[in-house]
Amino acid sequence: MGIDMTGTFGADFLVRWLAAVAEAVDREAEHLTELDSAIGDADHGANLTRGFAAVTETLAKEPPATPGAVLASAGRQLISTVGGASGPLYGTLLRRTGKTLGDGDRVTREQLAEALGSGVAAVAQLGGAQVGDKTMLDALVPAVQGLRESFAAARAAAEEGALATVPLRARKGRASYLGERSVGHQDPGATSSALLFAALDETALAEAGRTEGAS
Amino acid sequence: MGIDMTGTFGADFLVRWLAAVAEAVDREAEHLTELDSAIGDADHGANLTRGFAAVTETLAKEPPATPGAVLASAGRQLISTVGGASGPLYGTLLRRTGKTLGDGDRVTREQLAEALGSGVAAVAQLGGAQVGDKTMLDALVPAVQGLRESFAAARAAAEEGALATVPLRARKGRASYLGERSVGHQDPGATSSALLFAALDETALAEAGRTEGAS
Amino acid sequence: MRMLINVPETVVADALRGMAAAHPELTVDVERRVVVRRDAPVAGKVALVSGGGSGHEPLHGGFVGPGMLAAACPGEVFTSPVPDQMVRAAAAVDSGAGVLFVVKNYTGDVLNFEMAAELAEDEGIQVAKVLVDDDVAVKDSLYTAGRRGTGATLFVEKIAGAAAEEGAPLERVEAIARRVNERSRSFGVALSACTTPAKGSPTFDLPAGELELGVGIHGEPGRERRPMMTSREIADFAVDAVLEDLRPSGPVIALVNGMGATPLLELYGFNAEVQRVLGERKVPVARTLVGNYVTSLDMAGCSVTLCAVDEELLRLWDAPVQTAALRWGR
Amino acid sequence: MRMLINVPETVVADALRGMAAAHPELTVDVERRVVVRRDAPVAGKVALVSGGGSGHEPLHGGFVGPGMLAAACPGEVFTSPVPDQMVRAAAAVDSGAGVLFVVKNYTGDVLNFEMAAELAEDEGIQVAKVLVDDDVAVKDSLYTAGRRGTGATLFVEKIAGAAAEEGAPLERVEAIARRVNERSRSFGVALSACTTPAKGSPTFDLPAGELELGVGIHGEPGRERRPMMTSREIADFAVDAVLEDLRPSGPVIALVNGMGATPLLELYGFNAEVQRVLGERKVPVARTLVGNYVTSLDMAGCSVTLCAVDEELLRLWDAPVQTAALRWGR
Ligand SMILES: Nc1ncnc2c1ncn2[C@@H]1O[C@H](COP(=O)(O)OP(=O)(O)O)[C@@H](O)[C@H]1O
Ligand SMILES: Nc1ncnc2c1ncn2[C@@H]1O[C@H](COP(=O)(O)OP(=O)(O)O)[C@@H](O)[C@H]1O
Ligand SMILES: [Mg+2]
Ligand SMILES: [Mg+2]
Ligand SMILES: [Mg+2]
Ligand SMILES: [Mg+2]
Repeated sequence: MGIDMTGTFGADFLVRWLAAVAEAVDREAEHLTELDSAIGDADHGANLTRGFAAVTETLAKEPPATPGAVLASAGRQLISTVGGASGPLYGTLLRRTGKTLGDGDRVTREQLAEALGSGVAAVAQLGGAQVGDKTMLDALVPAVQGLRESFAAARAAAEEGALATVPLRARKGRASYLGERSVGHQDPGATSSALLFAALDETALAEAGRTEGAS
Repeated sequence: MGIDMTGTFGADFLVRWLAAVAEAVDREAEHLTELDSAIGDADHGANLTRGFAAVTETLAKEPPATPGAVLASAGRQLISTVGGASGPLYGTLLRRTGKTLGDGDRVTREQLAEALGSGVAAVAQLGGAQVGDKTMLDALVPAVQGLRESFAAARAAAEEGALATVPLRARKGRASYLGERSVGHQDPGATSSALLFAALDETALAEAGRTEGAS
Repeated sequence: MRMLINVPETVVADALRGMAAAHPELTVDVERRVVVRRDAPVAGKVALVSGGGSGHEPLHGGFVGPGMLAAACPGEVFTSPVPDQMVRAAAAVDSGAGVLFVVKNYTGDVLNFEMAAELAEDEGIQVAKVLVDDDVAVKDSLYTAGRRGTGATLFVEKIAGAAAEEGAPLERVEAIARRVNERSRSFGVALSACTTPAKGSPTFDLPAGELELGVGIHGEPGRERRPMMTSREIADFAVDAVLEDLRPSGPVIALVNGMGATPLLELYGFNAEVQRVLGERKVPVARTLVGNYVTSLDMAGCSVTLCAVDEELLRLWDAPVQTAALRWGR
Repeated sequence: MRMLINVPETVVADALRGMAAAHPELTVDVERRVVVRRDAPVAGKVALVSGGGSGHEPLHGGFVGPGMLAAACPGEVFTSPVPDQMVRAAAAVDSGAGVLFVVKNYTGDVLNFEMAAELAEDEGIQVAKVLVDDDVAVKDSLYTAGRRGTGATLFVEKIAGAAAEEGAPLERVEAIARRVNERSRSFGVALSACTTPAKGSPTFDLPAGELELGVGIHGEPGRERRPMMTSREIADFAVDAVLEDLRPSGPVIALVNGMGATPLLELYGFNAEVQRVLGERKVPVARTLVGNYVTSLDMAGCSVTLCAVDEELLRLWDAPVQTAALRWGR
């Protein structure tokens, strides 16, 4: 279980990641909604809290056997419970990532990065956005790059990408109606994407502690 | 014309009275509305301004020949333009007073007092209120009594009657829904009735000046 | 002020012009302020005429049409119309079968309709009147102008209007209207005050986070003011206030009415609670109407009106109606 | 907060329960959030399905019924519904003749309906989609998510719904829906912000005495903010903004829509001004609809939508419709 000596991890690791995400979006819900209130419609926090609560509930009830199945299940849950723009986008991200992972029992960080790359590509295709449009992609794209290196690098890159949305003018989603007035605000979706990778890094760190403790 | 040496007056005096009333309710409109806002629906000022403007306009266009006709015309105008509770009540007051005056060319103060008495009785019958119910009757009834004595006495009695409504609990009209909470506020209708008799006194004073000047 | 108006003085005339443009099936006399169904007078049929202060739309103009009112007379905002309007309306719609005045129990409306009835009768029109006084928030009617007329007006106008449309004679239409009023009770709640164009500021002070239980449709004060309550608690209070007075032994029609600024989403949610209480109190609900029908300008809030129907009243309720605001059947 | 609710979390479910109680002619699945006309699927007929965030009532649930929508899917307040709702709705109403999704152009709605269409097709349902994007306040659609869908949704649902009711095949119903959208434009104005239950405070700051020209139906910002204008000035601005983009060569249908908290009295008055401008611009008005149809919770304000109709579209507009919020004919 956990990250083993060869650096691979199984379904339980991903379940713990998603639990950590659920905790993070719940904790940060008000902040996310505040950001969405400035350039959107003030529901991003509520949307993700609802979605990830459903994700963890389902994972607890019907625990999938493989990493790919965990992410595919989570993606389906997000699609089925979130609505709005972020539901299909995050849902597609996880579902596609899960599908790309296939049905192996364990995966490496590099494999996860690879699969997330295809997930992010699917998000870009579905939403028609590209980096610089002030969306979640501004955090997701660099994060996946970073993940090729390390969990910590992914986290840092996501965080940086989210912050980098501040001076941008939104071209997609609800914030785009603001035109110039969207400048100066951090994108809520990019911010929640950063939470995803922060949670991933923390899960990995806890895992390392665990593994050491166990070894 | 005016009040002659024998103390009688003609149609023109009543026209000047009603013009003075129109001026007074216009000037005091905000105050009347404020009072009506506290225990009613904030329209007494607008109601009377609308009504007496119509009265003076009609009297100018079609000047009646007798005092009785002036008041009857004014009453009809009020009924046709005011609406609300005060329209039919003030309208009836003037119409009945005019009818009681009959078609004499000139009337005395005593005759006017007598006729106003029948007008006030009609108001009481129409509205089903009595003195002490915190309505215009609380000013009208003592004013008519006072008018038997002098214009100044009528004015003072009306003013006093209006002030005396403050501690009363309303039993008629919109203010009655307030129950105990109507206590402590002056009745808007009693206040406008006081304006009527203040204007009457002033018209008589101006008239006296006129008559002296002319004699 | 956040009003969509030109100047307060022309609000009613402007609205009538806009209504005329939107509803070719109505004859709107903007100058004289009378709204008449296009095909009036309808031979052999009793005609219902109502009216009152403006600001309660769609009441009454929105209820003019086959199966309901023959004509409506809008007064200034929150001010009863004048007798001239009512007489003109009566003359326009009377087919010889007589006219029923539907009058909400406010001093102004009562007095003006009373004068109008006399004048219309002088003109040879047979007139009957029904007074609507359903608001149970006014408790000691002996010491007041009596219960106010609110939501039951819709029931009276719809049901008596259907009887008139069927060809019932004046006494019968009047008797039915009276029966509907006797069997109807309302209770209203304000979550905010309303603002009249003339005044330009709220007609009463209602601090955010408080509500006025038993408010009237012009913002008249109610029974008590309380800290904010849930939809569930408000439904309990309002329905029980109505039932205490009405004590229906059979089915009711329920009107769950919005005061104007409460979203339909919330009104439907409130209706769920109203139905729950009625279920708990074992009162069967034959029909339910949810929407903004008897409003108070931009007031937030709601009212509940129940009418204890018998078979005839329910049949007349279900009869076709074709007005701007209420339409079904045929 | 002056809301008539229990807790923000149950607002949509509560409203659906209340809607179910008030409308026996609808099948309301409260759990799964689907509102379906009772007699669906109707053999041989195309079915229209729409949906979107709640808070715009009566849109869309109030437009379910013969002659308009076969089903509606309400999302959370101002949040697009999820694909599961749409797939379930499609499955419930498809008679084999296919389903048309009517989608307002917001990223969330577009993406969720897109996923739903794929899933429904996987289940063997033939699905077509029409995107409604009529809001001319969004100018440079190249750099944005594109024009928002607002008032024209009512026109698309009514007119395409009539075509479906007549038995037109899917491609034809879709083509008509597209034509209605292409010939419709809207412009909205906010006199106050709105408050979502979840947030509990206004979604944007609009100081008293200012208005937002070109506001979206979720309180999205518009073209500019100005000091308060008269009804006359607002009508000039809104109608001209629409006409500049639409340039109709023939008659139009006009929707003079309330955002929720603006009294009907004011809306009718505003309609008088809208009709005046259209007259001045020599645009003949074939039909006018005035009321609260595409709302934004408790926002005060209004919008104007014009649809440049041809003979066929006008005939379909006039065709019978029997829904909670829109009813005529038959
Ligand atoms: N076309 C798009 N592509 C990628 N991300 C998008 C797109 N549109 C919106 N988003 C992201 O979704 C976030 C908003 O999500 P959320 O508030 O939950 O949905 P909604 O905008 O429907 O209310 C934005 O901050 C942005 O990051
Ligand atoms: N039944 C009544 N008898 C006598 N006067 C009355 C009666 N009801 C109301 N009034 C008077 O009318 C006044 C209110 O007039 P107004 O505000 O113009 O009408 P409304 O109450 O219809 O808005 C009250 O202040 C009171 O003096
Ligand atoms: Mg959002
Ligand atoms: Mg008053
Ligand atoms: Mg009044
Ligand atoms: Mg949203």
